[in-house]
Amino acid sequence: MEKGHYRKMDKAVQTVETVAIRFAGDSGDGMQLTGTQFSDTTALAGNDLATFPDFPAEIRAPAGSLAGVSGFQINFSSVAVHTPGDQPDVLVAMNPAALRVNLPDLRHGGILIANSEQFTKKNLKRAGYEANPLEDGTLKNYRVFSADITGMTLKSIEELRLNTRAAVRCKNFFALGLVYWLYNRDMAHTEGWINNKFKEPLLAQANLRALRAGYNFGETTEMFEQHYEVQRAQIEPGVYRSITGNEALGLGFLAAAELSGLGLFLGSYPITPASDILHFLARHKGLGVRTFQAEDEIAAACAAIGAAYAGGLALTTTSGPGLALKAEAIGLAHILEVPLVIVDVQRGGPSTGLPTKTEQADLMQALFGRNGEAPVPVVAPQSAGDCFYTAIEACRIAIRYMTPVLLLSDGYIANSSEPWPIPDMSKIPPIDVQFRTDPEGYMPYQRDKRGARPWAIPGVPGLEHRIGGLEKEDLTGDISYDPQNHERMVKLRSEKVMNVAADLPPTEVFGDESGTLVVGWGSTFGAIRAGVQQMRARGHKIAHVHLRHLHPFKRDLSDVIGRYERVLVPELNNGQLVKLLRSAFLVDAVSLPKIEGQPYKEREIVEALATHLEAN
Amino acid sequence: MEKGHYRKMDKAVQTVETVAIRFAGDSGDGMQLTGTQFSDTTALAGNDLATFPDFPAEIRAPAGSLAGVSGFQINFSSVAVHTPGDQPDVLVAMNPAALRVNLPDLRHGGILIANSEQFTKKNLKRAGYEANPLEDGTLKNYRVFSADITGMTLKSIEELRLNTRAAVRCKNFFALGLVYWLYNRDMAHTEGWINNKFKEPLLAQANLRALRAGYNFGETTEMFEQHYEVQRAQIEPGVYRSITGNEALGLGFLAAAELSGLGLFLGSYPITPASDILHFLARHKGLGVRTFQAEDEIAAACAAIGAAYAGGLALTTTSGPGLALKAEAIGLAHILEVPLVIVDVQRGGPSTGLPTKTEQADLMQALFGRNGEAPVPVVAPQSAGDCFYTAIEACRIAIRYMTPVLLLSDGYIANSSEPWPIPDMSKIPPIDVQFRTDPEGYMPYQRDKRGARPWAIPGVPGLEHRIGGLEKEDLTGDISYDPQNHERMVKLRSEKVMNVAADLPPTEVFGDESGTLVVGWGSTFGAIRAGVQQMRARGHKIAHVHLRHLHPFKRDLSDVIGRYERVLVPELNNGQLVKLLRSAFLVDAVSLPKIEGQPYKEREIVEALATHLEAN
Amino acid sequence: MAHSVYPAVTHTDPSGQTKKDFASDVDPRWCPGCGDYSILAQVQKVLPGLGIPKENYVFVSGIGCSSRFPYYMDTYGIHSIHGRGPAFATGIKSQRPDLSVWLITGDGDGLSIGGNHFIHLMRRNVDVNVLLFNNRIYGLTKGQYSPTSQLGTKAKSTPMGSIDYPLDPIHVALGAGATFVARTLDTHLKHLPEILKRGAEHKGTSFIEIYQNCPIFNDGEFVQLTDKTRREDTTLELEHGKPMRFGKQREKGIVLDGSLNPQVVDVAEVGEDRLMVFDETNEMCSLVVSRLTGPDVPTPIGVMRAVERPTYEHLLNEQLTTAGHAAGKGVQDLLNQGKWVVT
Amino acid sequence: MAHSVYPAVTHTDPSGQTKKDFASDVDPRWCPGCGDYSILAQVQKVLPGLGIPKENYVFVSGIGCSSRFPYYMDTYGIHSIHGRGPAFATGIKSQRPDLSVWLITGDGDGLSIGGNHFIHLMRRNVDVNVLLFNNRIYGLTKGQYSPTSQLGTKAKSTPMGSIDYPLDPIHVALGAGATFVARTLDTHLKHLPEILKRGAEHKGTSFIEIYQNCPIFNDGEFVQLTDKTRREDTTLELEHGKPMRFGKQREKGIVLDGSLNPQVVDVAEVGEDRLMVFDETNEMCSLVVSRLTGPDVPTPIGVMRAVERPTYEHLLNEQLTTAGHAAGKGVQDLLNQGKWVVT
Ligand SMILES: Cc1ncc(C[n+]2csc(CCOP(=O)(O)OP(=O)(O)O)c2C)c(N)n1
Ligand SMILES: Cc1ncc(C[n+]2csc(CCOP(=O)(O)OP(=O)(O)O)c2C)c(N)n1
Ligand code: SF4
Ligand code: SF4
Ligand SMILES: [Mg+2]
Ligand SMILES: [Mg+2]
Repeated sequence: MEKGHYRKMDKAVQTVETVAIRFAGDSGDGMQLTGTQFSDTTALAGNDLATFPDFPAEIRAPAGSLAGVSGFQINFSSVAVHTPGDQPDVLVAMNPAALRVNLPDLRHGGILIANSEQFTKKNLKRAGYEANPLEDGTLKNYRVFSADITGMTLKSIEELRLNTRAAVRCKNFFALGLVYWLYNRDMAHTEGWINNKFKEPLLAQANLRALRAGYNFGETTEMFEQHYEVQRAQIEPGVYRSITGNEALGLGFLAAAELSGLGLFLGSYPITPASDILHFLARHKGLGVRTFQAEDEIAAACAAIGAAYAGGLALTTTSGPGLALKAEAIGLAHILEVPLVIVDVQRGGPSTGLPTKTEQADLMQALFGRNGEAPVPVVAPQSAGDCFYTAIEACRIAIRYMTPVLLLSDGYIANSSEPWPIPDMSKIPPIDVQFRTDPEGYMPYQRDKRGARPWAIPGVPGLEHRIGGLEKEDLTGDISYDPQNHERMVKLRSEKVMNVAADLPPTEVFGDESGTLVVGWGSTFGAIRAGVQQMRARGHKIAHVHLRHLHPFKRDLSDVIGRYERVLVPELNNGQLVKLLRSAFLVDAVSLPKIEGQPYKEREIVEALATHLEAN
Repeated sequence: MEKGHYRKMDKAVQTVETVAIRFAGDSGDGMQLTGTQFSDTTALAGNDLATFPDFPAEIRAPAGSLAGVSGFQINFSSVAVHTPGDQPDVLVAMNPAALRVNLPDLRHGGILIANSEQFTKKNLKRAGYEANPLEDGTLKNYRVFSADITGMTLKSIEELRLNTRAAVRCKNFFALGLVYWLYNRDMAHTEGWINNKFKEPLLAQANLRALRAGYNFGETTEMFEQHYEVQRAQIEPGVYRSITGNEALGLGFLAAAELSGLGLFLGSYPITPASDILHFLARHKGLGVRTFQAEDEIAAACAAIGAAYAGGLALTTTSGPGLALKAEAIGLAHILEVPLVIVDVQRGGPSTGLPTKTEQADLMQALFGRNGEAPVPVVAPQSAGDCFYTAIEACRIAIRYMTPVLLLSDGYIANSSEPWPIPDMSKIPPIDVQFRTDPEGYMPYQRDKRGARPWAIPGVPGLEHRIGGLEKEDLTGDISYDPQNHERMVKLRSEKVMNVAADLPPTEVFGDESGTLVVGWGSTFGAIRAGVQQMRARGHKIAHVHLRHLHPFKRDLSDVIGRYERVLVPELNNGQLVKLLRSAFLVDAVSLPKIEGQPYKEREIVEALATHLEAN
Repeated sequence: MAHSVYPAVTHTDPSGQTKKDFASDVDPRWCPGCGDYSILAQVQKVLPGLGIPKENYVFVSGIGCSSRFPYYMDTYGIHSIHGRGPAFATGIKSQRPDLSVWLITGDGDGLSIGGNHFIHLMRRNVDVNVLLFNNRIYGLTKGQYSPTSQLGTKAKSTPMGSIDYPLDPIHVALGAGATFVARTLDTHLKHLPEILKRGAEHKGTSFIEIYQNCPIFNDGEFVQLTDKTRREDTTLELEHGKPMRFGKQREKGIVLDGSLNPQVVDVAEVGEDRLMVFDETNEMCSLVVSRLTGPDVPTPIGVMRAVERPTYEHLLNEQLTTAGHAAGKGVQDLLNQGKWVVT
Repeated sequence: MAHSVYPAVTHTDPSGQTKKDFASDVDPRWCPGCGDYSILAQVQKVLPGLGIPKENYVFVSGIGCSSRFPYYMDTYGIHSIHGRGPAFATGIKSQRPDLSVWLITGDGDGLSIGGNHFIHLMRRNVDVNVLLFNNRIYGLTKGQYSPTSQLGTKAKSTPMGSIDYPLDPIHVALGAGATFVARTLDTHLKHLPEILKRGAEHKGTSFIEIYQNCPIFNDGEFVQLTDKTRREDTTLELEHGKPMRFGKQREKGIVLDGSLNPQVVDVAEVGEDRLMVFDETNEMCSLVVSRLTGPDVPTPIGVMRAVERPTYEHLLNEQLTTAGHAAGKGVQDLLNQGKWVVT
């Protein structure tokens, strides 16, 4: 198919360092797709970048309503990028609702591209506008480019005689083409993608034409006097791909299966925003993956425990309410001492809460949400790409220590994407699995030096044994009600979990060696790191430690924290990690909570830090 | 029926202050019954007392096995009694297994009464004895009274011609009679009870005769040279009864229903040791109680929430694993803001753990075992009788603050009993309930000054409204995804729960105003109080604060704790309250854990305190 | 024990109620063309005529597209948690038998995570009206297969096709001993309200399965049954006490063969007398009809079973009354049991 | 993707296995006279003869008296959590189709808290042998009524009698689409092992309900069926392809009346030809027989339904194989998808 038929550029090109663009429209407008295409092209162009898709609630809202607005933000730069950007420089608003929801975030002086065709009386009313903001001066602080995107799209594909509904649907590609022009991008990637994606040649044609029409409109219209360019970033040479957190988790578990030689078993029950891990792994049965969509979260966890007992690499994935349901099963896995990885992709709570929004409010549940003394290791990835390594580490710990391990991701890293250096599987150390086969002297609860018991799976003659949820006699695993034995077993299990810290490298500290320490965990990494950098640039003595291990803490953490005068803890919850730090280290750590269902912005981190650092 | 036909006493009577007796035998031997009878009689005699039934595992163990041993301990005294006693002074061992399990606890020099008939080769072997301990000198440190209790029982009822099985079953009453004699007790209460209980006159006769035969045996046998007497205690005059924790909870909820004018609804699923609350309330439908045995714990909690929405005083009762299952429902109740009381009668964990044993290891689960930010008030009774008042208080808080409230009891107070001054219902302040009826300006999530929303129940015209687990808009309760609204709502709900502390009286401190502070919660009250008293007697500066409110803490607790140099926290877990205190008050509180499935003994508390106080 | 705190209310007069009274001011948020709209409209149409004051209705639901239903009804309602709706409904109705309780659930909500509560509701025969919107897919979570999805369904979690044999909600309900079981279609505007009415009038759990189209994730699943041009040939409208006939001219009928399997026959050929007569109170008849599935036989719609059995809340109330007569005066009496006096 | 870490084992020779090999060294802890003892003995007797090496057996259970069963078997086993046994069994069998998986459950474990997992196991047809010990009571928690307790049962939680209509496990299993459904009696030492064997041989979920006496909390519940002097008159032993006869002289038989209701007749009077012939593969037949209850009809025991349908783990394995052929070489290939190079 024809390629590259768009006009030669002759307008001025201005180079800028960092740009954030937000595409926003109705749920049906294809904004997620548009954003992803722009991201991929931008990655190929060699910028550093980060993205943030912000879905509306799970259920489809009425067309044109505020609740139905779907957004996708990308931040790209010629220097390193930590977050999807605070305030977009460019907002593409496909309808009045999208404008209303997103305008407050647009930087003053930023570019607004609006699809004027959608600014009808009816739509304005739905969005709660009394007058047309494109006309009433409301937008005087922005550079407004209002154009009939729908009309121009239809025009550009007129000759193809598509039905109107299908034709109108091409308008997101028009918008994409326009933005491509604005940032001087090559469209080859998207063109290839369109050709691949639309099996129906007519549809492929239509979308290609709309794309190019958008590009050409930028070049020809008098609205735009110039366009922009973001230079390649100084990116470490290597092989890259774009990845979201949920994909990275899926790939990480596949990698762990390969590295251990075990067959992967996933027991799961669909729930936003964790379902995509199930969808991803279900597509890879060819790698020996068994995915089981259970009747509920309890069955999902229990089936995984069964698979673990039977010798599988067992996994169960869910989000907050589902983790609550798995509590009893995790307690059983703890006392059975079988390897199991539980993934909680946290979302806004409590209860059903804000199912499509992000939050870090399941930390305490992960640590303590079970009856009796049932500690388990808890780890958290700090970015989309990091999910891959965290998944492998969780499996490694689970197998090495014969224990359930909880992995806390969240809705933000689950869906946001970043360019990611592709790991070389041959360089990742294998996961050592030793199944017990020798019946001689076999005792189900005899421990190795780490405190782990042997993994003896059904089918091996002479190792027949029964395990269960009642307290077990040390070594033999027989049921025991002996008081001293119970205390010993509770402590042995707890110590085993604490031993995980023995394998861990020292805490990495970014920044100064004294002054203020900012401690974070999970998905806030990028915002905190950027914020701390800014504060250092302002001359503050400040450092950042980001915890991947929430239980047990690394052994040197106490010393590290002890070096600082002040400890600040930004979290997307009402103050959870801060409680753990205060309790463990008796440090007067101060919570910087954000509970809005949204990730921390760099600016917010800076402001929060500044209140504490610049007030005194 | 004939009464009081037992021989006149003429042996010497020695007065003692405090005695602990343990009755131990096979599960089938009726030791719980024997113990209860002795307790009731002792209470009627005016002693202070405390009891501790120690059941074997839920399932019946083979006759004569160690696992099948059932014990009941009573501690009675002419002075105040705090616990069931550390080391029994008297052990009644109905078979070798009972001896083996319980002998280690018997005080040196204590009295052992053994049923020699059961010390057969077979039974000795089952209990793991190679030789007969009654004969091989093993027991030289005790005063052993070995007698053929079975034989003498059979003899005493020979003429009644019962079948042997039924006849043998009377032997516990023989043993009881003997102990009655030993402590110079009046048997009228037990005689009355037998006449009442056994509808079959022949059986009543048999048990009465066995009882008296035991008594007479004590009087006539040369084994015993004297018997003992424990004087009336200085007990506050008043009307008393004997009560267990589970009964007191049941009565407390009935009282709360009466005090509030609400209909009580209990949704529950059987689980040891909570089931008796369900059994108790199911017997009182005449007071308007609706008990619902649900298909599982989740349904039990959800049905209760439904009943609360409909205007009932809603309750759900369970133990640890069941609480884990209710987590999601409690999160919903939190965000709905409906009144609900959840009782967790804690047992040994993790997982199925030690189902008939006691533990305090669900504290963290109670506070944090839910997804998202979902705090609820948590209260814990400190004794069997205190369960009554705690139940009422939990209901009062639930209704006043429109919130779920968690009440943490445990297996020990659930089953142990104490003489209890019967409350006068007319002196307990009513629970004020205000159902909303006025449609004018009604908004489901408009709060009063405490932060509570109105309770508007179906059936009232004009108040129709929908509530659910999605985040709600402030005031209206409509679904809202607005970021700021979410943060506001999380904080409003959390603050409302913190407001509970506003109604609470100041912390009661027992003991010194500085020095060491011992902080406990729940069922360890008696042992800690006694231990602290002993340490004060030894000259230590020490005080005791016992927390009934685990969340929120009382507002003055910070100040109270601040007055002491050292804080020690004995708990029946691996250190949970201590974590909360460290985190909340940055105090280097030290944990004194006991994780044996058994209550703390006074001696153990003293020893644990001494290690800290006398080492430095 | 007078429970005196309950508000004494004057009920509104149900005779004046209209459809509009039952529409809340929240705009429904379903996708364009979703079958849920039609069901909502029919429910709002039927309710006013049932003679129950509006304030006495409670709509309970779990989680799912279908479970958003209560928000659109201007009645009392709880949008609860996934799968547990039956338990909430049981609590409400047990505590307040005076209310008219409706449960809205989906095939995932009701038969996946909620399957156990579902069967226990049926067996207890709590007087709740259950509407299960069966679209054979998970709508809200964007297109995974459900327990009612046909074998081989390619959905997000089953890219190679589902391998779990589906449950038939009607079979499950009959297996649980339900006293009222029916099936209807989202867009059958004559049938749906009739069945809703029958269900509402039944004392005890009324289970109504509604085949519902999800145009986004499972479009056309029931089109052969709902399409007006084919409907009369593909469905069999059950009528109590009548021979089982269907077809545009009601020319086809059902007979049982020697192996008790239902067969389609030409009525003219075999004569109406030989047709199976449908009896909604006969369990065997209900069972046989419930198994009518497959390409060669019509899909039965209508009331498949309706029998009387005392409801849970009725029996509970009876126990309270009986016990009430035997009981003492109040809690103080209970407290005093086993008392002794220390002077 | 060779999963090379799995131990390569030489299986023991099953032909030499004896009952003793299957008894663990733990003493059973049931009450004297409990029906569980008899079931345990029969299982230990049947297993050695099934031609499966001992190390390939896994016994899974939930919580309850019955659920202690695995401890007494010298095989692999999990005593899991209350009601979730079917899920553990599904995980084990899905991961390791080579194992022989047995699930032991009670009427509370299997049908109260575990009811949903129970029906989903059946519908998926995972090849697990399910033995449900139905004593119509909660034994382990000391005597509350269960979902199978008869209406009016006075138990600890129902001092005035239970008001929830019981579930019949067989009805539930049939409603869930189970492929093998049977009923037998704890102390019927001829029948029980036969049924166990049939169940073990069936590919797919084999559901066997065993009426079990709990002498402590529900003594004599099934005595009219188990008492040897009455057994032949009160039970009906189902035989595939045979007319349904029972009685000491097999003098009584079952016919279907016009309303499809089974009736007891005198065979001599009506003739054997008119008797209903039992066909375990015919769903209608299974349904009709499953509804035989009440004082006037015998209680059917034996295999009530047995049909073939691909098992869950078989279909899963097939998908793995099919996908395996299409898949790339390994994870590195997947990682590389969509890659670009920065130089
Ligand atoms: C405990 C829990 N698990 C999972 C989910 C996610 N979830 C919400 S609705 C749903 C299934 C919806 O399917 P169905 O009941 O068929 O309703 P529909 O959307 O098709 O109407 C799931 C899995 C949840 N909200 N809560
Ligand atoms: C989550 C949970 N809830 C409740 C219990 C308590 N419990 C143990 S067994 C049981 C019921 C046992 O009845 P059944 O399954 O019929 O077995 P049986 O003892 O009669 O053999 C209950 C309620 C538990 N162990 N775990
Ligand atoms: S996803 Fe399907 S069921 Fe849900 S609202 Fe849309 S069309 Fe209806
Ligand atoms: S309680 Fe009943 S079922 Fe349990 S072991 Fe005893 S007799 Fe058997
Ligand atoms: Mg659905
Ligand atoms: Mg049972």
